[in-house]
Amino acid sequence: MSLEKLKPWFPWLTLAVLVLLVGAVNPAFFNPSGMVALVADIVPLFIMALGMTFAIYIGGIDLSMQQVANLVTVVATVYLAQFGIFVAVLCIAAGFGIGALSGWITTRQFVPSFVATLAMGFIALSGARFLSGERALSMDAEARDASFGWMFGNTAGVPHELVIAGVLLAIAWFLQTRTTFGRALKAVGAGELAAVASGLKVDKIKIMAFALSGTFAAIAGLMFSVKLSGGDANLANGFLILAIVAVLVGGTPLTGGVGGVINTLVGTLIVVVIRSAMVYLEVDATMQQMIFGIILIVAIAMTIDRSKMRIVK
Amino acid sequence: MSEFIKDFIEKEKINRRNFLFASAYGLGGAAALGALGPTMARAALTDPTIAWSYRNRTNPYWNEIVSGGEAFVQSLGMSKDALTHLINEGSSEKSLADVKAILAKTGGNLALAIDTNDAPNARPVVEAVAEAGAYVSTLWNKTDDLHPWDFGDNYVSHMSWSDEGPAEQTARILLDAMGGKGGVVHLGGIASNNPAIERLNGLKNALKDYPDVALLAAEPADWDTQKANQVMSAFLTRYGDEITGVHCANDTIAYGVLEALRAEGIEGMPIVSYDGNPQAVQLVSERKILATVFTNPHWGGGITAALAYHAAIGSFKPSEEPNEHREFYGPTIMVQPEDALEFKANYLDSVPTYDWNDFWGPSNGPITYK
Amino acid sequence: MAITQTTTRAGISRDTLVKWAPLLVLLVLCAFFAVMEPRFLSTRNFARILIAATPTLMVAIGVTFIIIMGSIDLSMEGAVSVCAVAFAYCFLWLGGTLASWAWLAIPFAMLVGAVLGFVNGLIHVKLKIPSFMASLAMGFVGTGLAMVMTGGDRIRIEDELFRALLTERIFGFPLMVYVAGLFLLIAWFIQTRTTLGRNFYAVGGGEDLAVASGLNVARVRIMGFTLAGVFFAVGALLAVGRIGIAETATGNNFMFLSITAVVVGGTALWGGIGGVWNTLVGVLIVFVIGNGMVVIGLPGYVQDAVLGLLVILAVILSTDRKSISFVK
Amino acid sequence: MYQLNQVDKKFPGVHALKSVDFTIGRGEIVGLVGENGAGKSTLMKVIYGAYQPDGGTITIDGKTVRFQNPRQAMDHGIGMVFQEQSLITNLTVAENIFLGFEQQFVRWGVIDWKAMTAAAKRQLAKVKLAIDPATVTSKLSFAQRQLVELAKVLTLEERIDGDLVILLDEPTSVLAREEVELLFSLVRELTSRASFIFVSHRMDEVLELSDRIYVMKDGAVVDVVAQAEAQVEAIQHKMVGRDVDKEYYREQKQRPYDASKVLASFDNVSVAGKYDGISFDLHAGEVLCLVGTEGSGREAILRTVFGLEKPTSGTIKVKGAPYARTTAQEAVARGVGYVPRERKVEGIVNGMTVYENMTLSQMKNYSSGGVLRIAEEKALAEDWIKRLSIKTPDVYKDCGGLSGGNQQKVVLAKWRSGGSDIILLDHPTRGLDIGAKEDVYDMVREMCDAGAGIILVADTLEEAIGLSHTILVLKDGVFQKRFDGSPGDKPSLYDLVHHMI
Repeated sequence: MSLEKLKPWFPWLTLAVLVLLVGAVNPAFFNPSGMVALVADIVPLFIMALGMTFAIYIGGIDLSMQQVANLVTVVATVYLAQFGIFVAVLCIAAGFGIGALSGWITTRQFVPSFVATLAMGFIALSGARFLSGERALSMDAEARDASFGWMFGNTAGVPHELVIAGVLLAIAWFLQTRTTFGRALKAVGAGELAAVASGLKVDKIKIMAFALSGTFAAIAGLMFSVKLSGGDANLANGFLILAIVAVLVGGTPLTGGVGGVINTLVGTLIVVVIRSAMVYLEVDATMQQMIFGIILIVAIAMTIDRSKMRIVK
Repeated sequence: MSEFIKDFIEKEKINRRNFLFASAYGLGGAAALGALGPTMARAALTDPTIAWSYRNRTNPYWNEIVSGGEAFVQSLGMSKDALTHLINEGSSEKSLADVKAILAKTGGNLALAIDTNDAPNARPVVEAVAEAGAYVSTLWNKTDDLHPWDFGDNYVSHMSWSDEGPAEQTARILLDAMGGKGGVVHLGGIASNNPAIERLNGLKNALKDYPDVALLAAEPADWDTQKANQVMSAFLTRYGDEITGVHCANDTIAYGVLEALRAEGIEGMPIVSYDGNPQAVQLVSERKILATVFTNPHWGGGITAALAYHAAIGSFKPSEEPNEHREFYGPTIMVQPEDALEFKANYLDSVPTYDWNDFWGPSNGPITYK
Repeated sequence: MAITQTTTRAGISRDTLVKWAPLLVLLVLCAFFAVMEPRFLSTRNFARILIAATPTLMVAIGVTFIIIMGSIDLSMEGAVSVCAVAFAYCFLWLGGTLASWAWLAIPFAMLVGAVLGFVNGLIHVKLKIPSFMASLAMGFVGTGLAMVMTGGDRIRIEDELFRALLTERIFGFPLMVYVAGLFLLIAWFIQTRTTLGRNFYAVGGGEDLAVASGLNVARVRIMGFTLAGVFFAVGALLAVGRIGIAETATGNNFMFLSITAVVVGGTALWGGIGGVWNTLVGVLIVFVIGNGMVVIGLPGYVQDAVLGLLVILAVILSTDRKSISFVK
Repeated sequence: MYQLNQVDKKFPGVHALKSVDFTIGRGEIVGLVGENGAGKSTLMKVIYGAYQPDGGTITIDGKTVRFQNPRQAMDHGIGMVFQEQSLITNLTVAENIFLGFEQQFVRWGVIDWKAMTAAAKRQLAKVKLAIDPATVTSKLSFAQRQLVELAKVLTLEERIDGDLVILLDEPTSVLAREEVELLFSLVRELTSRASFIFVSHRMDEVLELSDRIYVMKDGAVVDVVAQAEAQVEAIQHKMVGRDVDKEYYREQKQRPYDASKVLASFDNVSVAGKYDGISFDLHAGEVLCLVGTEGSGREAILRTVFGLEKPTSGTIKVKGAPYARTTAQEAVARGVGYVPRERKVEGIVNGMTVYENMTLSQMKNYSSGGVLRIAEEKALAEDWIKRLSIKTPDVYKDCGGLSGGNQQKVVLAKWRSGGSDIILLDHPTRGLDIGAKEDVYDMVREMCDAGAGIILVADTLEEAIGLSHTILVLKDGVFQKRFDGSPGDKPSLYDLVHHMI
């Protein structure tokens, strides 16, 4: 019984154990400013994972997020001069649109989201390559600071990135737990047929979930673009798999209806701790990927709640 | 119809580019830099951690870079394990995160050599290093508006290679071998990479003097042997015997091209490549590749680390050096069949022992911006 | 009482149409590219397409079995790299030519693939980790292992006998195409004529029911992943045969390519439907698109989008929408 | 021959089997009855090896055995015909029959399909089913599948030399009466070779078929009666622990409906391939029952009313107007509520709490601007938990963890609390025990009294007759006959069956 109650806390426990382990070997890890910087740096990844949570929460997946972010870095860089801060609207609209289209293909055309979003990602990539003229573009520093400088300051020692992440997390959490939309997402994830038989607009809800994941991908891409002060069709590469891993390690299984955005917060932190542990523990460069994989298996084995899974596929 | 579509898209693309250039030019004038100066420059560090951050270990080029870094560390009397490796696996995000992590770990007591994977990533990396009071030297990727002298001492130097000239030279060798007529195809690197763009430009420059040679097609092969293999196969279908020469953006691409030709039983096709990897040099000596350009990654890898390290321990003060010592081109050596074996013996089979204090000796002049 | 057969046969039913849709898509694509560029339609070009496609075909066949079970295997990139590197080291160590004992490197590589697949299956089944996550993590381990083995070096296989896979041609097609054909037939044989093959369909059709029927599902799963590992190894061998280099990057790009091909061929991701012939058609569709786009001269930056659109289209056409209530 | 001695089974917090003794003789048919949760399914799982007992022994012919898994039980001649259809629909009939036992047809690693097909034909002959073994199972009717299941279990005959024990778990729940008769005659014939354990909620069938009947309550066997002495009321009394209301279907509470108020009407409605030219009116306070065999179009009509099927011709009016768009949302908005047969799949969302399930169809009533008023939701849930005496520790309980009856109550509460007054009941009592069934019947009457109209597809004909005001008999999607079902003037079973077949 007590084990049952502990289960939701397994991801937190895993995180705590990892942090303590790394800190025990190298106390420099506990340096507060280092830690804040560490966490502030993963904000784009976290936002991406947050969006991925919505897709996975309904039992799907969104493989287009990385390419959407790539496209957005280009859009933001190209149109910053023209639109100033309103380029954000353009970026978010692009993310929302691509996500919604993926959702429409998945729900109305019965193409599994794995393939639909992968293919939509290709289309976004083409767009990014075309728009960028296939080169790395950089933002005009002044225009960047004028429009988006607020993203990267510090207030009372708290990086603004963290504030943004916190606000987005709060919005996502509110959406998930307090709104009819969030409740409908859960119903679709846990029992789609029952949701249909209860008269929910299931198709619309699923399309919205993918649109949201696209939107978050766009926000992540925009932040990343501003942070790096430029854009190109490959800039956001490397985000996708990590975002998926972060969601899964956090305890939101691919079957849907379980977990949520708070889990994703933990999952992202676990991934980041593992990754920076490689640097702190001076793991040999050629060994890093292998060790990352092994720790991942251990972490997943520890965090997933098997009681909610009838069949493990 | 396909021609029409192609032309249309090509035009659109050119328009788009023109627009970009125009806007970049217009704004470039107004750009004011240096707002982010050094915040906590330390006079010097003692016994800093030396780190190299690069793309991956699966490419011989980066292995050469790393071997240089290790040779430098050994020259300081340390074991080569003392060099910390940060591998970004092609992810700018990881590249930056790793840098932040090691800055936090060392508390800024760091001499960093880095290729930031993508040009836009250079600015946040340099800013983070400067803020932590550590020292960084960059290689290859940075945006044109980012300069070491805007960061005091902490951004020590940037080394790059001007590939356009050497690529044009190899292209001339290729075009001459083709007898100044026929058709050439180009297999490029990752489309947005600077060297990929320059190497293609080199070919285009050379072609101006060879009106009878047509550039049949140029496709990115992402520095990847397998991708190059497939692209070359498709080229063979499309152009068949029209192809009388192949211009490759680097050696790994050339390997894929060679195998695609081999599968078809085609021998003696003139090919040129770039980078001067040992295998490619061997192939040059066998005349399977007509020329490659050796950029001496071993020296590049070593000297980039050396610059960061010596600036960090105060052996020299970067801000007192002229600009051409802070942004400079790396050396290039053309390798052709006649001298390939000799070159291989001198540079590859037994790696020369370099003087890691001779920072600018083999370099190739200051970086110029167009 | 009404216990009779309920199937109806009326002309070309929707069932039949859906079943043959992938092949139709393939033919239409070929026809389209042939019209745009007649040179597309030559033996030599088909040989080129097949040379490019065979390693992916092997990997895709391996993952087909897993997808039929309703699971997924994302470890192929790591597995292919490890098998390629293991093969290359073993081959060179044993003499470096097929004419010596070095031929043993081929079964050795397949054994390595089997072991990797077995471990993958073990982690998935015994630790009760969904295959998506288990195999994804195993993929990291595999790529990492290949990296540790090579230290980043590439190993060249120069043996003319081994490279005959690419250079020796019969009826215009190189040997590797025939080797792949042989393994395709073996896979078909496994799928239709062996207990294991049929049990994949049982697990995919209803795992809890299969358990209740006395099927040792855990064993079937682990065997499935092991078998997939063997096919990944064959894919690795052909990939090395094609370019003569074994390296950590040998496995790159196989993951999305092979899974896309499997789905485009009409094998459903939720399991129980499809098979190796579907996968063959799917792989051909993907590679015909790739080759055709270059052949007709589409600019590089449009190719991704066209591939994406065609993949979506192919899957839409080959999905029996009436038989499924929803898709995620 | 086969014996359980003092078998005990405990789960965390539950003592599921309390020293159960159970015997079955050669060629015997033993009935097993009990309410849901009485321990029947646990007992069956122990018998066929899915669970291992914590205490006591299992003996076959005096020898103690212990099964680690169903397979080992099969090797001792114990097979199971499952309640939920257990055939894998993408496999052929032959493959299903020999699933897990293909080895006998394997020569040098190759399956001999001819041999397997021939063997499958022999098995199908045993159950008198003339279908091609190469047919894909998804193309069979439910009744055919049930027989294939039996044929599958009967493969034990060939494999096992000793005696066979075959468990039949609710085998008749999806069968029409004639099909049930056929099954029973088959079972009786097969007693020459096997013993049967017959588990069913249909008391009359248990009495008809079984030689002896075990009655279970709260994890213990409370009575064993021989067929000759068995009486429905006495057994039900033992099962429930109290007298069962003689007025089982609450006929005394049936009031005439309000003929002036039409809630929904079908005018010559057809759905291609499902049913053809159906017309009826549903009035306030009426229970309208659709009767027919599986595939007669009953379910399709329900789904049409709920907007899940689009009519190919004809007019449906709900509350006086046709649907603008044929969707479930539209139906729900008009006050239609659907209680599906697949309760666990379509009725409740497994994984969501009781209160979340209750407001799922009416979230707009409990939200402002899309933000949920969760306190109100919980209050609603607590209210209905009390009104329907739903057994749940609290409103946070995962609905998937409730018993079938309580799940059904949650589904009904969902619709009633949302004010739905056209309720579609598809096998509402399927798989429920007597107590829960009675609760459902009470709720049907209460809904009618409140002015709701109900379209019912009943679990049994008796239930259909007992509950309805109006009965429409369908056959192959075509309307056959309308019966009036006023109390005292109800049609007989025979009347209905006559038109169904």
